[in-house]
Amino acid sequence: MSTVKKNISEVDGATIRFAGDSGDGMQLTGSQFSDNTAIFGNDLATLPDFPAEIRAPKGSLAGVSSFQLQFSNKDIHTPGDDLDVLVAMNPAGLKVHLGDLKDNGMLIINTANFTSKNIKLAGYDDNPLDGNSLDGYQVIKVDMTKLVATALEDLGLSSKLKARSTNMFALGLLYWLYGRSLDSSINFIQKKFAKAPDIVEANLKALNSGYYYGETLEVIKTTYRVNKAKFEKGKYRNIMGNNALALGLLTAAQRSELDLYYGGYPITPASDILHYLAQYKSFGVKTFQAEDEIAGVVSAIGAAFAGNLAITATSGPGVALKSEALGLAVSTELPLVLVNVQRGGPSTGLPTKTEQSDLNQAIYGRNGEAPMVVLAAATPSDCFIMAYESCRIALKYMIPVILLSDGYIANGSEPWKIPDINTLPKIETRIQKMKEGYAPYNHSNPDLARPWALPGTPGMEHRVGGLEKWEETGHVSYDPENHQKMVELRQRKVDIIAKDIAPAKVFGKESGDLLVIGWGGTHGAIRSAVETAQDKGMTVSHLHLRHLNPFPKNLGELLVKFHKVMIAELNLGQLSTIIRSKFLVDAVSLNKVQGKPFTQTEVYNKITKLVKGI
Amino acid sequence: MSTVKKNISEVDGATIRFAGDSGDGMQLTGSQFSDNTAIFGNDLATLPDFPAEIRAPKGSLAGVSSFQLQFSNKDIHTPGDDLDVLVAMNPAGLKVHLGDLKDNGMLIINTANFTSKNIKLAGYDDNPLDGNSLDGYQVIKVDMTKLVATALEDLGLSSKLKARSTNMFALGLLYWLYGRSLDSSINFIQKKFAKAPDIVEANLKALNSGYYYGETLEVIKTTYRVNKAKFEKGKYRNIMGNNALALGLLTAAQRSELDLYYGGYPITPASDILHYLAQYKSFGVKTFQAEDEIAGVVSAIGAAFAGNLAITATSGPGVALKSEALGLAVSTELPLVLVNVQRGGPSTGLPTKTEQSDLNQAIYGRNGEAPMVVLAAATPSDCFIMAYESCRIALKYMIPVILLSDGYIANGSEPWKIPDINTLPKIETRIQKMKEGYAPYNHSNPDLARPWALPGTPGMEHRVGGLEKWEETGHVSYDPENHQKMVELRQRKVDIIAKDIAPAKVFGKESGDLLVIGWGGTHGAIRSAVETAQDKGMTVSHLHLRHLNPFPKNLGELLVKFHKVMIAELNLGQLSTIIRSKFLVDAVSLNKVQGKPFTQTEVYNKITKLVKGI
Amino acid sequence: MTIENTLTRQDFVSDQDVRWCPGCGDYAILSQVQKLFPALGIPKENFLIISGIGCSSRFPYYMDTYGFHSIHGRAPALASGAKIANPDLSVWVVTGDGDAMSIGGNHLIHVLRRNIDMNILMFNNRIYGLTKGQYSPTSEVGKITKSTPMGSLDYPFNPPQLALGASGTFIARTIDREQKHMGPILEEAHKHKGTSFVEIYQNCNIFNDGAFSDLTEKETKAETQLVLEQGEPMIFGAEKNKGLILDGSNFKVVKLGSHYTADDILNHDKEDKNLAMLLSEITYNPELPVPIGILYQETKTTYEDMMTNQIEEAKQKNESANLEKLFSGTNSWIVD
Amino acid sequence: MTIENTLTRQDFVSDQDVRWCPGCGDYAILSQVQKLFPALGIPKENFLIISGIGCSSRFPYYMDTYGFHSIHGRAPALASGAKIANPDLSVWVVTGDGDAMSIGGNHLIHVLRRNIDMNILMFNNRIYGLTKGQYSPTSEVGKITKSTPMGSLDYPFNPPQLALGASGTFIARTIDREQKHMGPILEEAHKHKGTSFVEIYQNCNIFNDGAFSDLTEKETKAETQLVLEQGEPMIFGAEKNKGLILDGSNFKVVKLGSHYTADDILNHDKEDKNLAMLLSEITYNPELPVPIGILYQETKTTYEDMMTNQIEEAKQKNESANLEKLFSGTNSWIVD
Ligand SMILES: Cc1ncc(C[n+]2csc(CCOP(=O)(O)OP(=O)(O)O)c2C)c(N)n1
Ligand SMILES: Cc1ncc(C[n+]2csc(CCOP(=O)(O)OP(=O)(O)O)c2C)c(N)n1
Ligand code: SF4
Ligand code: SF4
Ligand SMILES: [Mg+2]
Ligand SMILES: [Mg+2]
Repeated sequence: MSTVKKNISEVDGATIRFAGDSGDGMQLTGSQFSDNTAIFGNDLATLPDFPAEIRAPKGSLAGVSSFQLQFSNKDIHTPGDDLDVLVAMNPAGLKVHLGDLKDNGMLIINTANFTSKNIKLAGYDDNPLDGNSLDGYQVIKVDMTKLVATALEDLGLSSKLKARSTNMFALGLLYWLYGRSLDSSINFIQKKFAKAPDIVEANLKALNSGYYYGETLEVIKTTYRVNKAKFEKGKYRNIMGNNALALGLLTAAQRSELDLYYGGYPITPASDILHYLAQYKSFGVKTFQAEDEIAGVVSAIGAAFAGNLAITATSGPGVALKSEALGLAVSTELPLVLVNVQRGGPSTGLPTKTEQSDLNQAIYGRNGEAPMVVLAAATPSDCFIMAYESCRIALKYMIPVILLSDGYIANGSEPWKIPDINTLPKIETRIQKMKEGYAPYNHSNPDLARPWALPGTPGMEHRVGGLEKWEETGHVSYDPENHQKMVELRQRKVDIIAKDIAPAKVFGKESGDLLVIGWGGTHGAIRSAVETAQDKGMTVSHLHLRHLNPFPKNLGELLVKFHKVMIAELNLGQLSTIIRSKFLVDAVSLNKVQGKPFTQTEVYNKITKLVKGI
Repeated sequence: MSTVKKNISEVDGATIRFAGDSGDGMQLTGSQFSDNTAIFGNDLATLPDFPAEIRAPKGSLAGVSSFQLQFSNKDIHTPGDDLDVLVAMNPAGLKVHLGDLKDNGMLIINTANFTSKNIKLAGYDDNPLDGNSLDGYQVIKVDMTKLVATALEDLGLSSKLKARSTNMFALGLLYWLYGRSLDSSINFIQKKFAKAPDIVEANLKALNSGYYYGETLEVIKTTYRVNKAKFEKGKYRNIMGNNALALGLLTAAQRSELDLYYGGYPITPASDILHYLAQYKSFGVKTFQAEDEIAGVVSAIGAAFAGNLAITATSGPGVALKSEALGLAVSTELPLVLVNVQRGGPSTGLPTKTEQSDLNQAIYGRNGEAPMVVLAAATPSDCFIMAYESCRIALKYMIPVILLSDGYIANGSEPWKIPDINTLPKIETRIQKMKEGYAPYNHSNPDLARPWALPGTPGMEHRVGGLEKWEETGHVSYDPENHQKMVELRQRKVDIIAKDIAPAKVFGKESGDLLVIGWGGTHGAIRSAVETAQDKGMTVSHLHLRHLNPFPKNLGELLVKFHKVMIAELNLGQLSTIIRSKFLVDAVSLNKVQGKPFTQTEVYNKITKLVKGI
Repeated sequence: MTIENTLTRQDFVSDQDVRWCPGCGDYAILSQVQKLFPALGIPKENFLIISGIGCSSRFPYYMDTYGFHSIHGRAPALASGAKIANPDLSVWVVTGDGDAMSIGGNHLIHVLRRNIDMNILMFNNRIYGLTKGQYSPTSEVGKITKSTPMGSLDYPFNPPQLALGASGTFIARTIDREQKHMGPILEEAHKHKGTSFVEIYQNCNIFNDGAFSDLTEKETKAETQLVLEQGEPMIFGAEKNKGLILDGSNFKVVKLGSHYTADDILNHDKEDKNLAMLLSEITYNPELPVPIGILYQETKTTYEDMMTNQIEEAKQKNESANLEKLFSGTNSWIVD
Repeated sequence: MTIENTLTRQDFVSDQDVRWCPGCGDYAILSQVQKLFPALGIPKENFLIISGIGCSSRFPYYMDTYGFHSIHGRAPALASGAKIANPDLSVWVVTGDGDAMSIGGNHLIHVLRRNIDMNILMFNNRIYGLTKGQYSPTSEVGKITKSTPMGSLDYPFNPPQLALGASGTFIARTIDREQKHMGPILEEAHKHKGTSFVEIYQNCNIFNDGAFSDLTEKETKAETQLVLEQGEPMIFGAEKNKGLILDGSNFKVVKLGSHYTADDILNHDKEDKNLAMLLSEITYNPELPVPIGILYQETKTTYEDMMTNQIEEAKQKNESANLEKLFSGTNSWIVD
């Protein structure tokens, strides 16, 4: 095979997607490309997407698994809308994803899987590779499976095992297309399969043959280069939201010199938090896989009473089960962090898809007046910061905190500037060791935090519980005035935290035609859309809320400086309801409930409409 | 003993309260007086109040149990604010309740219990019967215990058993004071203790001696008469809210020709609903005391799928536990009625006290977009109507419904005009028996109800579940657009019901200075206060909401016709948040969170302030 | 209720694609159930299959009858309500080791004590499949999984023993790969009036492959399986030359031959609860074979039959269940 | 951890009024616990008493040490977290038959299998006290209560049997009225490393008065109680003239005298699980006496000890548990 001379084109960025059957290893391929891209120095954002089944029927539309990433030499915020390159490993992958490929975009196809059975399973009448339905794209048809089989001829592996390396071929081809080094993946393969040298060899050969295949490929005339993005100086890594979140919790435990206790029950997409924390045993982390979500949170409340930094993580259905116990945490004023990695609802809903529809539940979903602090992380790396912030607030104020994440940022990744631990805010605790002046429900400090007297401390024996209690003594009380006082106190405990959180800051001008408000994982799409709108001269600003209860103190002032307010969220308007009620502004909603993040185009279009409508 | 001639004074009404130790039988005494009053023909409203303990320490403040009622020859709505008569059976009862007695009100005291131990337990330094702290009241000191002991001398009962009849003495005395016949209580005693003739005799003797003691009592110069109130023609009984609620459910089952299935777990103050329903076995009612609240509601969902009218009842903590399953009911679009008899929160809170703080939970307390229909009963007898209405909506629209009641109306009672069953609205069900045109998630009818195809029906085999599903077929679907469609459909299913509920009607003028909005068990206090304000010439109207989701269609129009809107509720402003958000009106809140209903004075005072403030 | 057997296996195959991993043990169980149902003489519309959440719990979608894929752990409670609401249904619960014994443990033990007539098939793969491989309450101590990188710390439940402790009335065990054994066991479970608990060892070839290979591999299974047959001696081994005897209150394996004959070997009696307890105890003991078959069966009136009787009795006592009378209570009055 | 015994009973009496009904069996248990704690050589601040909801669950308020009155059914889970968080605490769970076996059944069986070191005292009055008298999962069939005016339909749990089925490692029973019996049992429960489950029959004189009167009345109790003593023959009766033998795998009562002597009678061995199973079975059998004492005890490493070991091991392997290293992962890069 002779190599073919190519043009090299410098571009600002690209959006690519790998799509194939659940068994085709697309998640691995995508995350390999992401790590490589991160190390190379681009900014990037990723969007993995996979079915709720472990393995949906092979070749079926339901079984398609995909991984998208955008990378750029600029600061970017989303995994991108339309695709520059789509890798389709089978007909179902093509069917599901072709619609997102740009006109004249590159379509790389593993022809080996275009059997008549697969074609039928994907719902095509005829082979889409025949006919002209793919005109308008740069179609690269490669029988990857066969090429891999040939490359691995000498290895004594079954043909099934050989075929398993096909994804590495695709990865190699893409590395070639973007002029990348293979090193990061070579390292990875060597480590991952260390115990099976023949598998290492198979994967490396497949990877290489994909790379070199590119050089011989005549149809691709141009390869691309995306230069490094400008990052602040520092050490970076590519990180997924759940990983960052687990590290944030651990860091808070280390900084507060408390043992971290995690009690929880596995549930998609939160389970990885447990998996990560379970790896941190050398830091003294205790993970307890409980019998259910209730035991998870209740055991954490027990651990909090006993003096650990207590954490539980789950997703919406699990929060529902925990809601009775959350009331107990509110009533006993114990520090506790509950993480909700949101997924599509209601009920079991769309377990592997993203959504922001548990905000109401976080704010209102308990019996009685049971206010809780609610925070939300904006991006994968922000999960670190907000996890740390959640622990800080819980410990300083002796209060339970809900941290909202979502499936999109939990599994998505981006470059993370590794923080200097010493620059993180200090974490205060309320541990009291001196008997003097001790009363279990003494709230006389300005933070309204009651003392944390840990079992084992002499002289501070006391009882807590879920019945109403006298202020100060904590004894059970059915007194009417005291109840009113305590209900108001618990509300004030939340409200008062507003003084201790960063004021809201708009991105863009401080006044103008339109303020777009968002929260949680939609940060990237909204920011990108607002940037575009600003570039086009619209006076639009973006306000991203990471503290949802209490709101930053200045929120009300900011709102009134804009002609219109739009609230964009992946639900039917939950933040909107709260803001409307609180500030009586006629905010317009942009809602989407499709198990998918906003595209920046969707947000941009709505912005345009509203701004033009003035 | 010679009888003393008294004056008889006709009054419009009276508010009386019996107060004593938990063991003193105050609840029985109060309900006997209520039944007697009802049969006599007064309008009345009651307010029982008892500790969370079965028996709190004898003589302690925590152990005080009381029963208040107002009765009148007019239409009344509350158990009254200030007391005309307070019966205090012990020092603790005096201590807790004296503050509510009107100036110059009558204070009847059982001196026997004013031992130095009890006086100390009640927190008095000295015997309050000595000194002048009771000046300003008409104090009637009676050694009831001794008088009863004397009256029962001939009976071979232990002195402990004799003392148990003391409450009947007090009852007899009050009957005398208001010129009542003893018949209803004589009947009651004879039935209740039919198996213990000596106890019957003891109680009857005590009752009689109380009555005749009145006649000999010199200090009481005047007795009172409260004439019958004007009621519509018909058959009446006195009824408690939980009893009315159970009857409403049963009636709906009978009218819809479905078996009633109740799955639930005991919890104060909802347990009585289970107790009542368990007595209706002869109507084919099936009650299942489950292992917990989750099993209670989930078994009801199973029963709904299998074709029963499925009910579960609980209080706030139980709703929290049920919230995951409620999402399943929303997703499977099955008819289900959940009753929440609210109590003081958060957490275990004030289990025997009333509150309205679970509205947020009812509206918002589930993961995902999981809208439910929410209704609220206004008075004890309205529990019948709203229970029936809840079933009607659930069955007609194939939708789960939450019915809110509260401890106050659940245990309170009032005269109930027994309805003619045939005049109640018809109940439609969606049972489908013909295979033609059947699809499990067909929503083509204008009510957006899917068909109810019951297991056992040939040809309509189908599967339901909590995963998102295709419209029509009900098959599992992860399709983005379909998800959006289904989320919106489930919201519309709730919204559309607005067309089928009574429009909101204001009490008073249709426009004016102030509209007072309330919901649930505060109806009476608000209505009374508004009546008073109207009598005093203020243009204030009252709007009571029984449908909270969806709201009556005309709510928005009504609001804007008033200069001010005030929302009164026993929480920190939950309905207020919703109305502010939905209609962007700057509603003012009147909130109280003390485990007690509003007094009409509290509401009236706030009205005056707002009206004068214009 | 019974009809002529015109139904075939195909009548119970739904139009939904089966979404388990290739090679998953669940397929074999599905196939057995689809084979059994048409043979039971029950109209197809009278079956109701209820599941929780898990790979196993996808089961109802693949059966063409009434089905309910509920929420995690709650299937026994949902089935209780459905059966009480309509006792004519043949109710089947399909659940996993996590669904039934972790989050759903309480409902499981309560339905067992109540003896509501239903058949609970617990697919025990000793792992959480659907959430991609955490240990379950039936995983052995020290299990390395995603959530226990250094090995799990919890002692596992012994499912038949837990069921016995909860007063279950039908307790059996079978294995995905033992199709011939499974069929009759499922049929007996169906016939049993009351709650039938069937533990089915099921291989999850993705996250816990080979968990039961000792019991299923040709080379070993004769030595490791103790196939219980009512009234028969507990003999096993490729050469049928080993048997169980009682040594005090513990089992001991003996060789048949010079010292012991078949007559010395303990006979299985599924109605002997104490024997069942002994049998349930040997699940995790590597020295002893693993019993499969019906460990225990007991006849007890079902909950729903008692309820029906009570309702009948109430109706008879109170012949004219009269709403108006109930409304009036004992203290009504007339205003006219 | 142990200190000189300077504590007295009074040190554990809190300043809160006890709010149980006069005559309630709970008083006797409180009194025993207040007597026991100062004798254990543990500093007062190292006790932690955790309860759920119910009359019994008011217990922590009356003890002057650390306490947590949690929510209904969840005490074992809360206690698990507290004990894992601080293994130095002496953790006691106080719960009722409804709290532990109805809503809390799942947590109970899971803590039992995990063997976390705590002492669970279940006050079994066979009724829901606090909610004013509904039947509980330990009420006998046919019980007339507020929620079952025609009698309850559910077969009750047999608590020790359920605990055994859940792999409990210490299972005992005692009676509120048997103060001399209760004290030592509670002390043994305390000494046991692992989860100790103690069922305490407790009279609710308001809603289920006399539920255990056969067992507590002077006239009958010698005939109805079987007081288990380790290694001793199972003899009972006012004249100590009755004993238990095994008939197949069932108990039989025999008279001592001509036919049988004490030597023929079964000796109690609390380490014999199969015997414990047989003993647990006779709870509701009117022909046989009710066993009280330690039915079963087994030595097994506790969950929290295993966890401590794992953490130690991890720390040793990874001596410098270094956050920065962890942050960097395997694929970091430097921008400068
Ligand atoms: C309330 C709730 N918690 C957690 C989950 C996540 N979840 C789904 S299935 C499952 C466990 C599955 O294990 P098992 O029951 O053994 O079934 P298998 O997949 O092994 O067949 C878990 C934890 C959920 N769906 N709902
Ligand atoms: C979530 C929840 N459900 C129900 C209740 C009501 N409740 C309180 S105690 C109790 C049962 C008490 O019975 P038991 O545990 O036997 O304790 P006892 O009062 O008999 O000591 C119930 C049902 C509650 N407090 N919380
Ligand atoms: S993950 Fe395991 S149990 Fe689930 S379908 Fe795959 S093989 Fe079966
Ligand atoms: S109700 Fe029963 S258990 Fe509760 S305090 Fe009274 S006697 Fe004791
Ligand atoms: Mg499993
Ligand atoms: Mg009890």
